[in-house]
This record gives sequence, C-alpha cells and structure tokens, in this order.
Amino acid sequence: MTTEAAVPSSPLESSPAEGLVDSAPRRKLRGAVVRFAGDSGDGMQVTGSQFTSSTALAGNDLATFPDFPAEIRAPAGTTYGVSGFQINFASEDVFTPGDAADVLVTMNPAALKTNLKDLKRGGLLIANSGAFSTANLKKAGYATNPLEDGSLDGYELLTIDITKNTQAAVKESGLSNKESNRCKNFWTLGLMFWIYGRDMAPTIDWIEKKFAKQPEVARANVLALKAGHAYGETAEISHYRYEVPKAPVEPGLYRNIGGNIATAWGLVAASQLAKLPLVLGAYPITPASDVLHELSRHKQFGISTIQAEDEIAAVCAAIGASYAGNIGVTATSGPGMALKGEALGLAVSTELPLVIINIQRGGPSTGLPTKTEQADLLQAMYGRNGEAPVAVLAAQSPGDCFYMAIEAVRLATKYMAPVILLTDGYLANGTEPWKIPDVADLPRLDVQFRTDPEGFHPFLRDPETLARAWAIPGTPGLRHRIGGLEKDYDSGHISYDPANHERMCKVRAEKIERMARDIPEQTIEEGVDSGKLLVVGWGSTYGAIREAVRRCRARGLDVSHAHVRYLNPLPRNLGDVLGRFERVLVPELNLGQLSLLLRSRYLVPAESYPKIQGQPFRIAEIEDKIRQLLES
Amino acid sequence: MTTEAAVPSSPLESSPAEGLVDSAPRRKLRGAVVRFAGDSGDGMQVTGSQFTSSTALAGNDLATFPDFPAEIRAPAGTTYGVSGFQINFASEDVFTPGDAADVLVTMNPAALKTNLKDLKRGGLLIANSGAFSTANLKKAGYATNPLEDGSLDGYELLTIDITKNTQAAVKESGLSNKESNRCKNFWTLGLMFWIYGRDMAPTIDWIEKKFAKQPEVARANVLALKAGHAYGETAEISHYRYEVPKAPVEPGLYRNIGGNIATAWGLVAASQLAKLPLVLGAYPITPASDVLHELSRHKQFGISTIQAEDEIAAVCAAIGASYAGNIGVTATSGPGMALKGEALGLAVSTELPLVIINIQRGGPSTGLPTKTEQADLLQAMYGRNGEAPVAVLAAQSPGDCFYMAIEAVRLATKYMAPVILLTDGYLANGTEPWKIPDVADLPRLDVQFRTDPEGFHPFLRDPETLARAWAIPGTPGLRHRIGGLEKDYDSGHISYDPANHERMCKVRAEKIERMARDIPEQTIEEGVDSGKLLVVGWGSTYGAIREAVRRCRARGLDVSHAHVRYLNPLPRNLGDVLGRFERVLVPELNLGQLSLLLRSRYLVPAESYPKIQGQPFRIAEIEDKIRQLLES
Amino acid sequence: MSNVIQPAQLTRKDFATDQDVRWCPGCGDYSILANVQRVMPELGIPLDDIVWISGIGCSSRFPYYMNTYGFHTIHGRAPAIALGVKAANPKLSVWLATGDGDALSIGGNHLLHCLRRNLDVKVLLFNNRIYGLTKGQYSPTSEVGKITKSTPLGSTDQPVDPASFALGAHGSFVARSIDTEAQHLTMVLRRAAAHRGTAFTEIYQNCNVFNDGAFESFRSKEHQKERQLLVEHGKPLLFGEQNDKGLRLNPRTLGLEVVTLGAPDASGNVVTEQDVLVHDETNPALAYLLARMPFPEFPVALGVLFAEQRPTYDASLWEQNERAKAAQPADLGALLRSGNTWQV
Amino acid sequence: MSNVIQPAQLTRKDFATDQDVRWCPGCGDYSILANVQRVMPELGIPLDDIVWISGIGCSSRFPYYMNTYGFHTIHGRAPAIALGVKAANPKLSVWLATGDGDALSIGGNHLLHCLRRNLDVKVLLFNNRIYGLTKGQYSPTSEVGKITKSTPLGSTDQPVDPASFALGAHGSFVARSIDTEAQHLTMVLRRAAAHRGTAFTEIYQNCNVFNDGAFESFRSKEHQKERQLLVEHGKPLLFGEQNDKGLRLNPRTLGLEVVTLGAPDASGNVVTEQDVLVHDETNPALAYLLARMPFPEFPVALGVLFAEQRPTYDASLWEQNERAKAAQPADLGALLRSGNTWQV
Ligand SMILES: Cc1ncc(C[n+]2csc(CCOP(=O)(O)OP(=O)(O)O)c2C)c(N)n1
Ligand SMILES: Cc1ncc(C[n+]2csc(CCOP(=O)(O)OP(=O)(O)O)c2C)c(N)n1
Ligand code: SF4
Ligand code: SF4
Ligand SMILES: [Mg+2]
Ligand SMILES: [Mg+2]
Repeated sequence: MTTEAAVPSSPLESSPAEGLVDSAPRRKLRGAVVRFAGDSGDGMQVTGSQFTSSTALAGNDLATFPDFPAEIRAPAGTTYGVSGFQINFASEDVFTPGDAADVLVTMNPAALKTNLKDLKRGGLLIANSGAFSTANLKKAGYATNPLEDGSLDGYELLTIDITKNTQAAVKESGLSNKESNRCKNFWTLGLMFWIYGRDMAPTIDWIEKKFAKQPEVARANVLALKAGHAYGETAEISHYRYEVPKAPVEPGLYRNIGGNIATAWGLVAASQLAKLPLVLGAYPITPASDVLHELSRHKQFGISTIQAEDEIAAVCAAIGASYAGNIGVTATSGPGMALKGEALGLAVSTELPLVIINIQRGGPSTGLPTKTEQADLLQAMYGRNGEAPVAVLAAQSPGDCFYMAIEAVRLATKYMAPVILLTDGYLANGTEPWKIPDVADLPRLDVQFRTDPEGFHPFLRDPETLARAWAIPGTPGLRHRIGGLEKDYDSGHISYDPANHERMCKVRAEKIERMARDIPEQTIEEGVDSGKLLVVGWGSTYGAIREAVRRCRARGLDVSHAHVRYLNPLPRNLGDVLGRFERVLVPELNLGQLSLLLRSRYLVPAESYPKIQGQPFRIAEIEDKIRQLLES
Repeated sequence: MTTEAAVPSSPLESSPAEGLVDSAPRRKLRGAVVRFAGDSGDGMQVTGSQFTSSTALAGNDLATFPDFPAEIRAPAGTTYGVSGFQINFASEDVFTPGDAADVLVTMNPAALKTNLKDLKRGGLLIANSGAFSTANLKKAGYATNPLEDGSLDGYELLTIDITKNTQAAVKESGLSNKESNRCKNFWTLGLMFWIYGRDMAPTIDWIEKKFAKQPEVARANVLALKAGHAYGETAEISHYRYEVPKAPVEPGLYRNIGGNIATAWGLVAASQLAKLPLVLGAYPITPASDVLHELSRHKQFGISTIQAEDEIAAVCAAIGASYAGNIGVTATSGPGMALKGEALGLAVSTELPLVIINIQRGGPSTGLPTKTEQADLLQAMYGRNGEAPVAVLAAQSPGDCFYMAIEAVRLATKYMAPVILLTDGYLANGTEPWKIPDVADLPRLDVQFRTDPEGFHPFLRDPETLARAWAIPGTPGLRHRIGGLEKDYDSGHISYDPANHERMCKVRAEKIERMARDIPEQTIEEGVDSGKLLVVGWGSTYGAIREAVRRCRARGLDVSHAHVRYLNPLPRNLGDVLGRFERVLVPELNLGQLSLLLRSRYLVPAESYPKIQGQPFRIAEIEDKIRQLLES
Repeated sequence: MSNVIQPAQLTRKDFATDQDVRWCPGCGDYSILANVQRVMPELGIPLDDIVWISGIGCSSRFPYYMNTYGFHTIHGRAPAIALGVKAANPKLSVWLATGDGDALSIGGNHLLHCLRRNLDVKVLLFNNRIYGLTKGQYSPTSEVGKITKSTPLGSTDQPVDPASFALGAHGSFVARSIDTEAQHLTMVLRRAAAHRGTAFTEIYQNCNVFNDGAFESFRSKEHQKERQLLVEHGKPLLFGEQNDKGLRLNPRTLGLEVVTLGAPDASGNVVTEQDVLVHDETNPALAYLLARMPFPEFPVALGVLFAEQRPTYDASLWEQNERAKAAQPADLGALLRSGNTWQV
Repeated sequence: MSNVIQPAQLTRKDFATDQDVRWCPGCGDYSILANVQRVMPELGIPLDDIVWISGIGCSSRFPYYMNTYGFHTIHGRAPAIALGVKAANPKLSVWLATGDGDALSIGGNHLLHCLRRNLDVKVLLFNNRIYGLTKGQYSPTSEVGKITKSTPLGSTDQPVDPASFALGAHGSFVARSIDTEAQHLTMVLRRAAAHRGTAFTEIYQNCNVFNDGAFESFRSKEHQKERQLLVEHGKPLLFGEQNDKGLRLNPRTLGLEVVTLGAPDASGNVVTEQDVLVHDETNPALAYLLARMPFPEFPVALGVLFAEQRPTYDASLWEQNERAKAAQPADLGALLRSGNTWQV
C-alpha cells in the first residue's frame, strides 16, 4: 500500500558535507527513521532513549515510539519477547515516529523476523550475527539463516558479530560473560553514534550516574560504547555516515517528554495553578499506570495518590476528594473506564469537579492491552445511565497531554462538572521534544469555594457558567446534603417533580454546552479554511494526518487538516468549518466514532476512514486515502 | 398545552342505551380515563386492578398505569405517600393509559392535591369528604378545604363521606374501626361498578379467595363493595351512569399483563422453545426486581435464579452460565447497567450468547428510581470500552415484552452475541389486555451445540450468521480456552497481530449487522409509507405516538408513524422508509438519542422531540407537536 | 470568613434537619437516628466538621436527617467515597450509614479495604437482614431458607456474619448493638466515636415491613437476659436472668461451652467465676469466637467485641505527604526542567 | 457423538497444552503449574469435565496451560463467572487460578460471596504480594512500607491476610502452601480437590522479577524448619529443627505462646506435649489464630488450617430446582393461561 521511495534515506545532497571535523565525509539527510529491535533483555529501550537524547541535543526535531512486548518477560529469543524502539528525526518538523524505517538494527533472529516488514526496501539492516545461532533461528521460526540464504537481498545488509565485539571490548572490565553480554546495546549505540556523528559525552555521563554503585558495569558499558564507535571508524563502512542538520525550532529550553509523564505533570501544574491539593484515585492498568507512578513521586506538591482496591473505588475516592475540596482525578484505561460509569453519573448528578483520564488501549474487553486505539470516544460520551453529559477532551501529542490535563482541571473546577481527557497508548509511551513552558505563561486557574451562608443552597448557579456553588465540608454555616437523586433546581433538596427533572437535565447539558464559549475555536492545522477536502482527526493521529496532508498539499492537492481537541462540547465554529469543504474525511483508530458524532451533529456526509489494528496510522496510509479521494 | 375537549367523557350518544337491565339509563361512551388516587395505605392498587379485571371482562380494550410513591411507606396523609392507578378503557383500540382523566377518585386531600392537575376541566371528581380533616388538609398543604372553598368550581364535584358510609356498611362484620376503615376502597369500587354497570361477582369471588383465611375481612369487603354499589342506586346521581360498549377485539383468550411479568414469561417461553435451561443472574433494583421475583417462581421450567452480590457478579454469572451451555440472562436498570459494561465487553469478545435486560428508569445516577425514561439507548449502544457491538432491541408495550424477550434469546443464541433488550418503568409496571398466544405458534428456537471435534476451534464461524461454534465444557474432545484478549481468526488462540485484530473487530460488527437479514423490515404502524411527516418512535412511547398520529390523521394531517423495535441493527429498509418522508420527527423520553443514531446513520434531518420528566408522553403533547410542524 | 457562630454546647436538636423523615412508621431506623442525635452533641465536634456518607438503601437516607454535611452516594460505595474525603481532609469526622446489602453485598469489597487500611471513619451498619428499599429481597445476612420476594422457595445462600467478616478483614474496632436498646447503643456509639480508625458497628435493626421480628428471639424482653451476652473489657463473660451463666473454653480444643456458676459441669466439677472467660477486647481470636457463636445454643454477643489501636490510613498518608513536602520544595518550574534538557 | 476416546489413566502430559508458557523464567508459577499437572491425573476426573477459570494477572494465564476447558475472564471476576458455570452445570470440576490483586483487590467481594455461599470450586490464590502483570505495584497483601512503582515512598496500606479474610468470610476450607514445596503443595492440592465446597488455597508464590525473595524469610532451607508450622489434623502443633517447639494457649486470655518441649516455661513449669495445642481443622477459631500469628515471633502456619463440610451453593440450588420440577409440571401454556383470563 505504501509508496515510499526505495532508498535508505532521503538525501539532501550526496556530496560530502562541509564543516565537519569527523574523519570521513557524511551524507546530509533531511531526516531518518531508525528502529532498534532486540530481545526484551537486550536493553533496546535504553538504547533508543539514549539515541533520542543525543538526537535532541543535536538539534533535530524528532518523535519516538517504543513497542514493548505484551508479556512481562517472555523467554529469550522468542518472537513475542521482541522489544522495539523507533525514532524519526529530521531537520524539519517531525510529527510521527515515521512509517517504515530507513535503518533497522536487529539484535537477534526474532527481532529480524518481526521487524523486517517495517524496513524500507533497500534500507540499511544492521544485524548482530553473533545471535544468529541455530537455537535462536529455530525459536524465531527460521529454517535457514536469513543472513546467509540470500533472502535479504533487497536490503543493504551490514552483519557484525556484536556479541563477540562487545565481549572483546569489555574484557578488561573483568565482568562475567553474562554481564559483558549485557553491554551489547551500548556497543550498538556507539556504532549508531558514529554513523550519525553524535557526541558520546552525554551518554557517558548518563552511564556513570546510572551505574554509580556498580563502577565495573559503568566502565564496561563505556568501553562498549567507545568500541562500537571505533568500529565505525576502522571498519570500511564510511559510506554509511550521515548528517541530519538541525531543525529550525523555536528557541527555548527543550526536553523529551512522553504522554503519561506530560499528563502527570499537567496535573501537578494544574494543582499548583489552582492552589488546590490534588488527589489521584487510581488502580493500575496498562497503559495508564505510569500516571499513578509519576504522580506518586511528587507528593511535595500536595498531591496524594491512592492506589484503590479497584477502578470503582478509585473514581469514588476522586469524587470524595472533590467533594471535600481537592482536585479529584482518576486515570485508567478502557476496561477500567467501563467500570467507572456508574460513579461518573454520580459526579454528573452532584455536579462535582472531577477529571477522568482514559489512556485508551485496544479493545473490546481485555483486548490488546499494550496496543493503542481510539475506540473509547463513544464510551466517554455515553457510557452511563441517563442523560449524563460530561466534557470530553483529547490530547493530540505527548506534549499536548500536559496542556490538556491543565485544561481538564480548569474546565472541571470552573464548571463544576466531570471532564474526561482521552489519550492513548501511543501518546502515553511515545515521546517528542517539548519546549518547556515558563510557569508564568501557564493559564491561571481561579478556583473559589463558596463561604457565604447568605442565601446559600448547594445548587445555586453562577449565571455565566451555570456552575453550582462548591461548598466544602468544614465550611462554617454551609451544611447541606447532596446525592444522586434528582434535586430541586431552587433548593437542592430531593425532588421528584417532572418539570424540575427536565429543567435539571437541560441545565446539566447546557452547562457543558456553555464551555464552548470558553474554549478555542476550531483552527486549521495545515492548509486553508475551505476547499475540496478537509481531513478531521482527533487525538494521537495528529502527526500522521498533518504530515500526510502536508505531503499531499506539496503535490498540489486541495486538502486541509483540522484536529479536534475538544470533543464535547465541540468548538462553536466547527459546523461552519466543515461546511466550507466539499468533502470531509475522518481517519480514526476505531470503526468511525468521531465520524458518527459529526454526521449526527452537523449532518455532513463525513466519510470514516477507520483503522483498528492496535497500531497508529502510517502517514502513507492517510496520504493514499487522500489521493484516492482527490485523484480519482 | 393540551386541547382536550372540556367534557368528562366522549359521549357517543346521550340517549339511554338500549338493552340494559340496570335500573337507570346509561350514557354510551366511546371510552373513559379513570384515575384512583389515595394514600399508600388506601389500597388504590387493588381497587385499580379489580376495576381493570372487570373492565376487561366487560370486553373493553384498555391500558393501565400504576403510579407508586418513591418511599416504601411514607407517613399517612402526606403528598409523597400518594399512590395512584389510572385506567383508560374504550370500545375501540386503546394504546395508552390516557392523558387527562375523565374521572378522578380521591381518597384524601393529598391525593387531590397531587392529582387534580391531571383531571380534565369539567371532569368528574369524586372525593371522600370523610378524609378532609383539618389535620389531613394541613399535611397536604391546603389552607382551606378545597371541597368547600369553591376552588373546584370547574369540575363536577361529587363529595361523599366514604369513610362513614363504609363504616356503617361493614358494622355487622364486627371488625374494629381501623379494620373497617380499610374497606373504603371496596366501597369506592362498588360505586364505580355501579357507574359503569359492571358485574360485581368476579370481584366478590376474588375477595373470598384472597381473604379465605380471614372470613370476617372477606365479609366486610363484600359488604363494602355492595354498599358502594347500592349507594349509586339510591343516591340521586344517576346522571353519572355510563356504558362503554365492547371493543371489537380479535377473538381469543385474553389476560392482563404487565411488562415485567411479560418479560419474565418471554424468557420462560424462550427457554422452553430452545429446550435449554435458563440462568438469571440479577441484583435487585427498581424497576427491574420483578423480573427476578417472577422468574424465581418458575423453577419447574429449569430456570435458576441467582441473586448475585452485585450487578457485576450478576452479569458474570449469566456469562458463566452461557459458557456452560445454558441461556444466560441478566436484568437490571440504568445504574446496574452502567456497572455491567466491562463484563459485557467480555461477552462480546468471547462471543457468548447473553441477554441483558435494562428496564430503564430516570437518570442520571440514582435519578428518579420509580419514574420512567428512555435515556439508556446510547449507553446500551456504546457503554463499553473498545469496539464492542451488541444487538439492541426495545419492547413497545407490556405484552410486546414477551415477544421481544423471546426474540432476544433467539438472536443471542443464533448469532452467539450479547443482546440488550430495553424496556422501561412505564412498560414494566403498566398493563394491557393481552391475547394469550398458542404455544404452538411461538417461534422455534433451534440451538445446536458443537460436538464434532473434527477441525474444531472455538472461533470457527457459521458462514451464514458468522456465529462461532458453541462448544460447552463437558463435551468430549472439544477442550479449548477462551478469554478477553484478542483471538486469532483462524485458530482462536491469543493473537496480537494487527491485521487480525482489525479482521476480528470487523467480523464482530458484521455479525451484528447480519442480523438485519433475520429481523422484520420496518413497517408503518399508522398511516402510509410516504408523505410529509413520519413520526419515529421506539419503546414505550408506542401507544402515545400511535394514538396521536391517528388523531392527527383523523384531522386530515399527512403524518404517519413508524416504531423501531430493532435498534441495532436497524431494519434494513429503515433508510428507505425515512427517505420517503419530507420530515422526520423523533419523540423520545430523553434528550434525543435515537434521533442521534438516525441522523448519523442516514443523514436525515430527524427532528428530536425530547421529554425528560420521568413521565410518559401524553398523546396531546405529540399531537400538538405534529400539528405545530404541519399546520404552521 | 463566615459570620455564623457555632453554639458553644450543641444539643440533640442541633443535629436534626428540616427534612421529613421518610422511613416507614415503626422502622428501627428511627431509634438509631434518635440515639445518634443524642450521642453526637457529646462529642464536642462542630457540626460543620462532621460528614455523613451513605450508599443506597433505607438506612442510607440517614444523612438527610443529620444537620451536618452529608453525601448520599451510590449503592455500596460509601467507604470508597469516604476514602477520598479523608485523603483530602483528614480532620473531618466522617460517619458512614449503611445497610446489610449496601455494605456486605455490593459494597463488600470497599468495606474490606476500608477495614484493612483502617481508614478513620465510623461505620454504622444497619443490619435488618433484608433489602428494605427494594421492597424485600433477602440479603447476605439473611438466614438460609428465608422466603422473600426473590426466594419464594427459600434462600439457599449461607449468610455471612458482619462481625466475623470485619474481624477477618483485620478491622481495628468491631462492635454490635441493637436499634432499640438505647443505653447499650449509646455506649457503643460513644466507643465508636472515640476510636481512631475504622469503627465498625453493626446495629441489629428491625425492618417492620419486610422482616419484622428478625431479632425478637434475643431482643424481646422475654429472651433478652438469657440470649444476650453483653461483653465488657476485663469483665467475665456472664449472662442469664441470674447473670450466672458464663462461657468457658477448652484450651486444647478451643471449644466454647456455656456453664452455670455454682453448678457442676459435664465432668462433675463445680463451675466458678475463675473458669469463665474474661473479655479481652484486644484479642482478635476471642472476638472471632464471640462473633461466631451458634445461636440459640449460645447467646448473641453484644458490645465492643474487638478494639485495637493501629495507624490509620489517612494519618499515614498525610504524614507521608508532609514528610515529602518537608524534604523537597514544590517547585513546578524545577520539575519541568528536571532531567535531560537542551537549549535551542 | 464424538469419536474421541478418553485414555483410561491420565498422565501429567495429558494436562499440558501446546501453548508456550509465557511467565518470566524462574517465576514461581511454573512450579505451581507442574504440581497441579501432577495432581490432576490422580483425581480421576475426565479432562473434558474440568474447567479452569481465571481473572487477569500473571497467575490468571494459568488456564492457557491446562489442557482442559478454560476461561480467562476479566480482572477479579472469576468467582462470579464460576457461579454461573456451576449453576448451569454443577457436575463440572471447576478450578480458579487467581492472584493476590485479582482475588483480594478488585475481586474481594466476589471471593467473599463465593466463600460464604460455599460454591463448589477450588480456588488457588497465587500470592506473590505484588502486581506482576502490571509490572510491580504493591498489592493488598504487600507489607507496610513496601517500595514499589506506585509507592516510591513506601506503601501506607496495612495488608490483609488471605486466610484470615477467608475465615472471616465463613470459608469452608482454608489452606496454605508454597510454590516450590512440591510435596506439601501436592498434599494441599489433593485435599482441596477432595473438598466439596469452596476450597480456598493460598499459595505463596515467588515473583522473581518484581518481588523476589518475598517469602525467603521462612521458605529458605535455612529458616524452613524454624519458621514453618506444618499443621495436620489431630497432630500437636510442633515445629523447629528438632520438632520440639510448640504452640500453647492461655485459656483465659486466649493468648498464644511458643514453648519448647522439655524446657521450663515463664512460670518455671516444664513443658510437655500435653501442653501443646492439637490441630483441629474443624475449629474456625483455632484456624483464625493460626492464620494471624505475627511473624517472625511465631512461625507461618501451612497446611489445611480449616475444613468443614457444609452444603454447597450449587447443590442446594440444584436440589431446589429439582424439587420444583417434581412438584409442578413445566407447562408453558398453563403458565400463560394462569390467573384471570377472559375469552373474546
Ligand atoms: C447499582 C445499584 N444496584 C441496585 C440498587 C437498588 N438498591 C437500592 S438499595 C438496595 C439494597 C438495600 O438493602 P440494604 O443495604 O440492606 O438497606 P436497607 O434498605 O435494608 O436499609 C438495592 C439493591 C441501586 N440503587 N444501585
Ligand atoms: C478492570 C481492570 N483493571 C486493571 C487491570 C490491570 N491489571 C491486570 S492484572 C492486575 C493485577 C495483577 O496482580 P495479581 O492479581 O496479584 O496477579 P499477578 O500478576 O501478580 O499474578 C491488574 C491491576 C485489568 N486488566 N482490568
Ligand atoms: S422498608 Fe423496612 S428498613 Fe425500610 S424504612 Fe421501611 S421498615 Fe425501615
Ligand atoms: S512478573 Fe513475576 S509473577 Fe509475573 S510471570 Fe514474571 S515472575 Fe512471574
Ligand atoms: Mg437491609
Ligand atoms: Mg500478585
């Protein structure tokens, strides 16, 4: 399906680059996609993240995606124990970890088996021949050795016995064979650093800090790193040296950030900005657990984390915390979300601020726990009994998780309503360089508790936001009782009155709708504000859609991209935006959920482009789809 | 809002009816709406149901609706302790319990206070003046006695000291004052029997059976009944005598049936027809508990009822039962439904037959537990993580619950899929005369377990229905393992393969879509199959919509009515049907849920007509809406 | 900020709300409410610092009738809501009103974890051995064979004893009392109020509509003395009209038996008070034995069966947070800039 | 109908599936699997009549490796699924594999009700005191202060002891064993298999990745003898290198103490075997005492702590249904026509 050019990279020019002090000339590239793949025990995640750091320091824009095996520790050498890490870096904006890889590093046959399909034809394949033993070949399901049987003829094959080279390199450290073997990943990293002309110093620093308590290990890893680098220098492979110039990025202080960490930090920030303690009620679940892990490390910010007995208790604890005047938050993934529906209804009915974060994964049921998906949108919208409207937001990149978490707290506390923030496994585990914001530039969250007993009742509303008064236990003179039964609009007491019920249902809905005045209008990410085709996405498909649209526009196609971060309420101008295009295409990692909402709301014939494979969109898939629509 | 004629009834002719042996002439009526209202302790439900039986025996068509207080036993005399029972009966088809009442019987001031608004202007108001004591007036919030202060001038007021009359009548039975007082309802019933010319014998029979162990009580009640009847004879009120001729109903054996009983019996029938035992896993919840109660009375049919520890256990027990080869069923209401989402996903993923009955009530959260609503449609459609499609059916009348319960079991077992059946509080507690079907005429349910080990794997599919093989534990040679992780299409083993996941998601969706071939096409209930306006309803609004459309058509308006009993998949011709009308109106007891589905699916500008007051639609409300659309 | 002044000494009336109490006339819940409203003023806790939290059930309407803060939540979840309330504000005095269905059927898991964590809340379990609000189904404390709406042929489930469950769950305070026995109930409520940690108090409560007389066999005047064992820490376990019956233990078999003071036992030895077990409320095994005595062979043990002081969840959480705050400044900018960064 | 013939005598291999076992190398789950596969053939139950049901967790992958029927359900719900399976077909031999998180955190309520109802299933709880599958958070059985991913400053929750919980919940069979102690585990599994009712068996299981050595303090060769008390019905409760240590009870305080045979106790009396408690597995209070002995002051009690025969839920349900069938014909037409009807 893809139409990628059959080259290992996208050369800018093939003449030797000027100004390089390295011993051999480098080919300049616009960018490259590199994937590391090996056994779970091979340390591929460490390799990947160190390569990422060096790439960031080299000034490239980048995006990464780690791909863990579903098993905790599958037996070594098996295909289901393969761990991968992909990075896309370039001298221009990067929006996704890339489709196919230009370079694939495979540490064993199983890694080759499962990853080869993602290497571009003609791409560079680096293989650790030392691991291609008969036993390993068999475990991976190879009858013959692919490094030798000619089956890899379509690729640039670079076989190195990394195992042996590493052992030789670290011999002097005095480590055991087994321990020495563990340094393979740094040897490989050294080689890659040589290929892309990277500075080894920061990684050496990192190694020394990380293994401060095991100096021999530190020493061995540094030796391996240097040996890999030296191997590049000495072996006759200088035609593989590349340079990816710096990307033209906004000045500022940068870091790499992953979605779950960004979410957790966004919550910390919101709590600081609102000057309110935050209570996270959570129950571990892949891929959401890291939000719990990360927040539990920051109690100095007045953050309490409760690992509850289950997801129901987790959301109830968050509701209890909100009731008592803290910011109540719960974070989970699909199956856990399904369990929270009833309690969410209570938060809707009692109009308490509550932030629910659903880091979506493959479903239905237990599904594909380690894979990504966007199939919980309609659950977020409707997964409760009765008319129980809540706000729904979606982050579009790892770094955006930070801002959307703040936004979720802002809307929840301002409107006294539950807000669901949707992210997904792809955002959660992916990383991108992120410009560190100045705390002073973050939005102010101005939260006021009710303290005045004059004329008080708990369902008194702010005429603007329709938010009810937040009156917390312990406040003198504001004693009141709330609950999940219907309440009288004018007193807050239980009411079975028919007209009152309709009024309350409508005011709860209206309150969510009012947020539309308080959120940004829908913008166009790429392209213009009218034309033949608008591609509308939400959540983690942002990068792939944006890049695909950009490429299509570069080919002269009349296509634009809008990305919806506010799913309920939808931006107030969204209907107009959609109306200005002849066709609307909605790519989603589900069977058409946003598409359903848009069609119903605006009666536009939005066309769904579903993908439900536990994998993000490839840029090329969307590009193809757009071309198919516009060129046919 | 309503435009009902200001008459106590709809006289056919006001001349004395012929052929009546009663002592006074009767006015013939097309029909009447009668409401009994009193304190919870006043026995209004018994009065209502005895009046209903006699009405049925008199050959009228009818519909009833009891209206219980939300409290278990509210203190006597209070407005929130008022219990009501309304019956609509006629010499023609009756679809609803009626909007406003022609006759209102009030046993105390609180009953008058809460029910007067539902009496037609000019209607007959019978009030038990004996209960209008100062204390009772105060409890009901009356400053002066409405029977005396002229505030009831717009009605035909008939005040009788029923308390005193009853006591006088039952004196000879030797009952205590308190006990005698309890016979008031039979005195009242006697009077009503006289008014409508009913035979007292069946009720006398009933009393004697019911109180067989307390002959004095039986005697007193019979005395009261007869005295009430005699009062009519002797008092000068013969201008209130009416006759409602027999309705032209299909010949057959009839009974009254309420929705929950019909649902339970439908399940019994399905179990018998499929020749499979049935296991109900349930947790009590209003208004669903009666399904559990009723089924637990019929264990002779091979029905097991499990009162589980909560709704999650209830649905899991049902899933376990299905897995083991019985028909697994769970019945609940909104909040319970919200709790079952995760387990429902498991049933979707493991493709087990499962019937989930949601007897909807007012939400969100605990909401209005004793009131009716249709706001769980989208929860039924989407209240689970991931793409987890299930079939969704809705019963449209109490008797229809019987057939839809059978249908739910048929589809679940034939397609190996969960089927949600939606009813609601209004159907659950309402009753209608029901033609008892001949068992031989009921659909055959032909369920086959897989027994052949040849080529077996658990996700082998029937090419027609796409149902997987139902292979139950204990079957020789078919041992296998299933679960909620994604499964390989071709072996049923766990699979993390991307393309396979998409294939499985699509086949699960396709399986539900295939049911569209197996369900009836959408029909038009009232009217013609094209025109200006189609009113589309679902569930318990059937009667009100049908009657409203009929009345509008009688006025010459171009409006028709289609009622959707299959909500997922929708009938295969529904899009065509909608397309043949200029406008589509969707009245629902929610804020527009079916409307959302229709708009999105067919891109028709369906107009939502929402009502969310815990109350069914009045015919007049829909009539007005139609007229507003067509006459403006 | 507010100009409302708390009355120096609260009275029972201060705890009543203006809401009509909507239990059935004659329901045991009324007398529990009255006793609670009698005891609360003694505690010296300002009205504004008290929160009543409940699930769903007749018993769970309790918060509406207490003039404190109140949260009528969803079925079974009161302990989970309370967890968040106490995490946010451990200074609040948090009381839970729950039923046998609410606490032990749908809510069993939350109660288990509340007990083992020792969250500092008082749990009043109104045990009427029936589902009241849903109009009469059996509950997890109903006896086998019970005929109810959902068990027309008699229930087949074996019940769980709430106190036994609480002890198994490592409850730090486990007590029992009876709705109508004002003096005893008041004493138990006082003890519960004074306990730091989860004070689990089961109150036998008569549902006169759906399970009338459920406890008559030991609650009635007639049987009271012979069938109630009022336990008190440090006092021998005696009961009976003459207070001459006691519990004795076989140390090798750990079997309990009822003996009569001054009368010869099975082996002919005359029983003295020395033979009788002394109540030690800090001994969980004794509490467990008392909680599970078969009735009517043994009396029903009432009072504080078990009480021990151990750290509460909320206090530990709070301390940990405070320690973290003392150890590190809350510097958001520093957090964002931590780890690997680079300047462009 | 099927032409597959069951082998007359099953062997361990008959119970293995063709699926690769995907636990971490060195995980205690392997040895539990091996022991189960060793014991099952002895039971004489046809493979086709056995069903393994699990929730979610490392331990819950167990069914995939057993060549029987298997259902890998959702987190915590295995007992609830089993309830339906046994209601539908009480003849099946149903086994549950569950973890400390699965059974006692999210699934605590279902386990409670399974135990009190006495559903006829065998429950193997793999207690590794950690969440394995989600990569290392503390569990309800983790000790206070445990540092895990979710508790970087140490957990504040006080744990629950599974056996204590099961006893509080009126479990009819409560046992404990250790993953690697094949002989003991085999014995316990045999007893569990033979029990009619909920056979609750806690197995201490080492998670060598996230909680390695959790049980070394009494599992290691070095400590085994001194710190394990292997209980056996009718035998005195002795342990120690020399098997000369025993448990004695103070009958008035119900306090337990460790005594050494032949040595003088605190009051100078020489201890004999007569002083030592004899294990009576039918006494729930003794079981409760044994389950909750503080460690390391006391040894860890292993074996069948408690076993009693009482009616099972599934059998009672079945009998009631059979009685109903015998009492009344299943006549659908008659049902539909029952009560008030009229002919038109
Ligand atoms: C999720 C959910 N399931 C079921 C119900 C229905 N329900 C309300 S109260 C109750 C049980 C009441 O029994 P108990 O807790 O013993 O309280 P009681 O009324 O006897 O005081 C049930 C099943 C509900 N409100 N919510
Ligand atoms: C509803 C739901 N919540 C959370 C999870 C994530 N989860 C899977 S297993 C598990 C706990 C595992 O711990 P345990 O039961 O002790 O099993 P172990 O892996 O240690 O054997 C959790 C939290 C899930 N799968 N489903
Ligand atoms: S139903 Fe029972 S528990 Fe509920 S209020 Fe009435 S008497 Fe009390
Ligand atoms: S994580 Fe622990 S429990 Fe899970 S398989 Fe690995 S060692 Fe075993
Ligand atoms: Mg109760
Ligand atoms: Mg575990």
